[in-house]
Amino acid sequence: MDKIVNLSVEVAGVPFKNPLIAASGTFGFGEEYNELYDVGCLGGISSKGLTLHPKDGNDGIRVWETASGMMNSVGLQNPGVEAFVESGIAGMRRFGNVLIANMGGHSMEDYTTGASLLSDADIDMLELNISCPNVKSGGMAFGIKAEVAREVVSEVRKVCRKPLIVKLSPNAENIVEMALACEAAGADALSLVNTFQAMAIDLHKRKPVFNNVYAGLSGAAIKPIALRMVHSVCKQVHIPVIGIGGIYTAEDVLEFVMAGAAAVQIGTVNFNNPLAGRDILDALVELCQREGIADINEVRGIC
Amino acid sequence: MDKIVNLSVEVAGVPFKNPLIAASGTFGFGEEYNELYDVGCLGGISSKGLTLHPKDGNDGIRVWETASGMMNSVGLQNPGVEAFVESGIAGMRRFGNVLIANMGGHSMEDYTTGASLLSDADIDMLELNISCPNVKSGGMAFGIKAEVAREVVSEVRKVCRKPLIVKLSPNAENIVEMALACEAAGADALSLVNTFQAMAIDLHKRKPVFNNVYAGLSGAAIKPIALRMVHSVCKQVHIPVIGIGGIYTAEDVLEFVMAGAAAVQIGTVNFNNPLAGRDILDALVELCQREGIADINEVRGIC
Amino acid sequence: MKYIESKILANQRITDDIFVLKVAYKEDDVNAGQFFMLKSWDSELTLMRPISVFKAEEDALWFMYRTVGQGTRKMAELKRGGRIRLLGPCGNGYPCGEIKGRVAVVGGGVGIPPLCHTSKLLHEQGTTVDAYLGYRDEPFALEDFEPWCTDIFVSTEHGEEGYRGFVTDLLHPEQYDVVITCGPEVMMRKVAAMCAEKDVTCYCSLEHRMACGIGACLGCSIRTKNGMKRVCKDGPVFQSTDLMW
Amino acid sequence: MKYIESKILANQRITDDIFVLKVAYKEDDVNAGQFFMLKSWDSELTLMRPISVFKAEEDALWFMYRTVGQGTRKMAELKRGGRIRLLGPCGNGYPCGEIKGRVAVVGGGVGIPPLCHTSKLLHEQGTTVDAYLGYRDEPFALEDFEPWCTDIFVSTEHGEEGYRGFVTDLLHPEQYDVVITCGPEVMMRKVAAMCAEKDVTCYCSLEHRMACGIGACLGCSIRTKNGMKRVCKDGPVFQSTDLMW
Ligand SMILES: Cc1cc2nc3c(=O)[nH]c(=O)nc-3n(C[C@H](O)[C@H](O)[C@H](O)COP(=O)(O)OP(=O)(O)OC[C@H]3O[C@@H](n4cnc5c(N)ncnc54)[C@H](O)[C@@H]3O)c2cc1C
Ligand SMILES: Cc1cc2nc3c(=O)[nH]c(=O)nc-3n(C[C@H](O)[C@H](O)[C@H](O)COP(=O)(O)OP(=O)(O)OC[C@H]3O[C@@H](n4cnc5c(N)ncnc54)[C@H](O)[C@@H]3O)c2cc1C
Ligand SMILES: Cc1cc2nc3c(=O)[nH]c(=O)nc-3n(C[C@H](O)[C@H](O)[C@H](O)COP(=O)(O)O)c2cc1C
Ligand SMILES: Cc1cc2nc3c(=O)[nH]c(=O)nc-3n(C[C@H](O)[C@H](O)[C@H](O)COP(=O)(O)O)c2cc1C
Ligand code: FES
Ligand code: FES
Repeated sequence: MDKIVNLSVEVAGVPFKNPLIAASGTFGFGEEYNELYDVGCLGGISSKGLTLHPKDGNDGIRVWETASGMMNSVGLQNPGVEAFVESGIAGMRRFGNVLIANMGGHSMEDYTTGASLLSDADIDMLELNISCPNVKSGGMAFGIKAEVAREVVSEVRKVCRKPLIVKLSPNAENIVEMALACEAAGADALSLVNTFQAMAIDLHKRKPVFNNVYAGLSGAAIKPIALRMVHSVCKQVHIPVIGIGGIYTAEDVLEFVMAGAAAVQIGTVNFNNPLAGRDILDALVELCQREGIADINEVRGIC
Repeated sequence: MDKIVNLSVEVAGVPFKNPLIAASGTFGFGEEYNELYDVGCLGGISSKGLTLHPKDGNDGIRVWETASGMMNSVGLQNPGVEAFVESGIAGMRRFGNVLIANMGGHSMEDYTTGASLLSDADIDMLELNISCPNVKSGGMAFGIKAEVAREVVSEVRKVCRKPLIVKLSPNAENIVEMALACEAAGADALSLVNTFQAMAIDLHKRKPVFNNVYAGLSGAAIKPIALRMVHSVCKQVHIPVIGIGGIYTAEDVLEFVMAGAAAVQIGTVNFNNPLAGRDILDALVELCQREGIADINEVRGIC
Repeated sequence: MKYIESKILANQRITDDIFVLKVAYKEDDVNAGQFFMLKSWDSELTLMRPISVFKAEEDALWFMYRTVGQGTRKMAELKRGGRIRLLGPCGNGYPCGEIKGRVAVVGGGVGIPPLCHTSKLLHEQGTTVDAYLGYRDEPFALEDFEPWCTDIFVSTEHGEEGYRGFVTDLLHPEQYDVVITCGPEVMMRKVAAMCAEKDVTCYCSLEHRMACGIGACLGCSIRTKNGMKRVCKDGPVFQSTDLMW
Repeated sequence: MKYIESKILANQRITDDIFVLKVAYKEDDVNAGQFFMLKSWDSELTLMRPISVFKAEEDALWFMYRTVGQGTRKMAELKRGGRIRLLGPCGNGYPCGEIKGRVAVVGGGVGIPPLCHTSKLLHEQGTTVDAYLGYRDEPFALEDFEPWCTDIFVSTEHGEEGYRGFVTDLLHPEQYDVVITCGPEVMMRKVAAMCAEKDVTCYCSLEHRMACGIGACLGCSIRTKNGMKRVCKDGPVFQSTDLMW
């Protein structure tokens, strides 16, 4: 008989039935993938990145395939916090798993107003994206220098009445300093990494592929760097860390957990395999059985 | 009739018959690959990374495959500057292309003594590696903070009587500031990027693959990030930049040139295709013909 | 919409760079203009590739594709008996049910294949369809249109077959109640402009790079007169008057 | 040493996870214990894979490999008539010419195949060879050793065939002038220790992860009593007394 494996984890006091979370921006509000499988089987879903006001996002090409990865320049297209609260949350709620609202911003006011509105809403956690590299002004800046991040996290902390995850950019000057600054500023958890600032050129047109010139790289290509960043952050902070970056398989999940992650998010892999969430979850149970892991929490941080 | 394409370029006053340079550490001193094809067809060769004193390098696993890339933790195994001067240079000279001595170091003295010795030797250029992430102490530190790099480059500049290329690490806190600091300190050219600090875990052994825990990521996976870094550095400095990072094809070469690179280095691709140098060169001529580029210098920096 | 693995019944080259792929498929109906996300690899390539339905039979689906890059070249290597993964049917498709009267389908290049399935569905509901098919050089799929179309007009760029020049030169929108077009953007713009001039309803099927193909990632969003729309979910078919070309 | 593309003459599964690959090869001689870097992909995988020569004929080379990961699984998909790229012959190999008298070859798992080619070359130069072959469960390649070996001793872990236990239990190094071993490190260490005790010359063929395979990258360096050595170029064969296990 197959041994029972405990996959349930806790992040900042919030219980997850398993450590798999759909990554922001790759899963919409869950609705589309729910047509393919019951997305309620996931530990949680992080919503498409919200901003205080609705945004149209970027013009031109928005996605581009690269070696074992992809670049995107969606530019935070979203209906705005208010519309999300009014009509988005209800849909996500019905999946029965942890509901994380991911929010980006262009100014301190956007961040605090948005966080305050979301704190009154029926969400389980707020994930503060201080890292989206796609918006020309703002966005990026918050996630590069630790002092700047500390400020925005402190301000958001004051108004935020939900467990607060801060999502870090791998473009940060020093990821460990950044993590420590966010922890000191009151983050309940960290998630990392967001996409790497990267570039693609269309040889024939002799110009950059993206209107914004640079765009964010994600997918398997970045996994080794993401794993290193998660590992080095986990060694230094005392709050839970959600590992993100090129997680495609159950093996990847376990590696991130061994590096110290409390949970993980899966993004790009959803495009490669629209059933990835369910498939990785099934594979994770089998993998733990094969590796003699009765409780995934046993192996956290052993590397 | 096929149109003639000019591929010759100049870097810091040194003429290269074409922009393809074998990257340090992936090509030894040229000898082994020369058994497979005439490596003299390349624009130049950057030697295995030298240190003042001989080094055994790291124990344990040294190379590991990742999605569209690989990690290495060779740890600068090399015969030392003196042995290179005495018995390495002659072999490289016979190829008839640009001879670049790549040198790393653990302390300011190592760097300056090494640079001074190499300045008396029959090399064409010195490539200062301030970025190797594999050596536990030193090495890394020089390439992270711009102020530290400025210091070491200034000191080396004083004793270096060869054109000086400074090789930058993508792990630098701010690649553009780093580039500007090195330029200000007297670098004649820059080369970027070295490998990205990354991590691999052996799931079954439940421990890191590499004895040093972290190791350097290279290959196609990193190309989009490397291209972005080269582009952003080229926009700011006034010295030539040699583009490196996941260059596998003639298309990649041209993209880096369009991003502003004066020349490029090919590393990991040599392992994927041991004739890569020759094959990419042949393909580059054809590609330029197809794209109507009579002189590769025409398209430099047009993106 | 489903994500399934399916058996390859045939995969044949029909011109220099055009292939026809036939796969086993026993699912629900496929609307005119819908497409599937295909992949015949694991994670060597990150994204699936959108390909329109060329023909739909009771037990099989047909796709027709041009090899242009890595993904389509990998697809070209597939052999009968092999397997491929399909996500779909995706997108809204043409509102055939609402279309009355005479219809012209105007296609260019690999915009032609989806018009075949569309012509069939229109024909089956009793609509009269004429096809205007523009090729670079060698025509393909002509015989597949024949059963469903009253007239077929062909053009090639250098006059290898049919009219020499652009297929839009042959079109007189005023002869139709609805014009449906799929192909290169320049062609569709021209068709749309011609239709606008004569006040004829025109539907365009857009192409855009896609990641998810199902509306979740906003990687394929375009600006329309009704706000941002996802080509994969709200499209790929749009009424030309909604577009902001 | 050359880098060539070659035709696949056969690729067959012989046990659950062991395959034999035969490729056309008309180049120079291959020494005992040499290997090739193989690849049957473009850049989907970054590195080529080192595989030893199992048998060398006038017009063909044979490899025998176990599917353990991505690369070997891709190789397992190869079909007769397909193509594969080979870099080699790589490494130093066993110094057969210097070997006199009675020889034991001691192999375990996929360390066994290279000993077949070695046995043949030794046999051809008039050396008497006994083979000690240790398998996990199902033996393979036994019939390939028969022509070249006087005695063949077989072990399996659970006694499916031959002796139940480790093949080293069967070996008496003092009966030989030279012992040659290839297989899991624990086995080779044991063999080396047994030989050291009886003062018998022992050669070991090491495995190490490789990138270039030709001595350029120092990715496969190991510490020996004579300094750092590249397994791919200075090895893979080392005299056991040089090793620092
Ligand atoms: C709704 C829709 C229906 C389509 N139907 C067909 C069809 O029936 N037959 C056919 O031959 N082609 C069709 N295409 C175009 C087809 O999707 C591309 O030619 C194909 O994705 C190219 O992939 P590649 O890997 O060969 O090329 P690459 O250039 O290597 O592709 C790299 C990336 O670009 C994307 N891409 C490249 N070209 C296009 C393009 N023109 N449109 C969208 N994405 C692109 C790919 O999906 C991939 O993500 C359709 C496109 C869309 C959006
Ligand atoms: C000199 C030499 C000769 C060999 N001869 C044979 C042989 O005749 N038959 C055979 O079945 N195997 C042989 N091996 C082992 C074989 O190279 C590995 O099993 C194979 O590379 C695994 O590749 P993979 O992609 O299937 O596995 P993966 O685990 O996916 O490989 C990932 C990476 O690890 C490397 N790797 C994995 N395992 C090993 C290993 N044990 N040794 C070295 N590198 C490894 C691969 O080259 C690749 O870079 C030999 C190894 C060496 C060094
Ligand atoms: C198309 C796309 C859109 C994304 N949008 C957002 C977003 O709105 N907010 C955010 O925090 N991260 C966003 N991300 C980043 C992902 O959530 C994730 O951090 C990143 O893709 C790395 O994980 P992966 O390699 O598994 O994709 C987006 C990623 C992609 C590919
Ligand atoms: C095995 C290996 C060894 C390397 N050794 C050195 C070195 O000694 N000195 C150095 O400056 N860079 C070294 N590098 C970095 C490469 O020169 C190059 O900067 C990097 O690999 C990125 O290019 P690529 O993606 O084309 O490989 C090494 C890279 C590899 C893969
Ligand atoms: S491709 Fe993802 S929304 Fe259209
Ligand atoms: S694998 Fe490169 S030196 Fe041995």
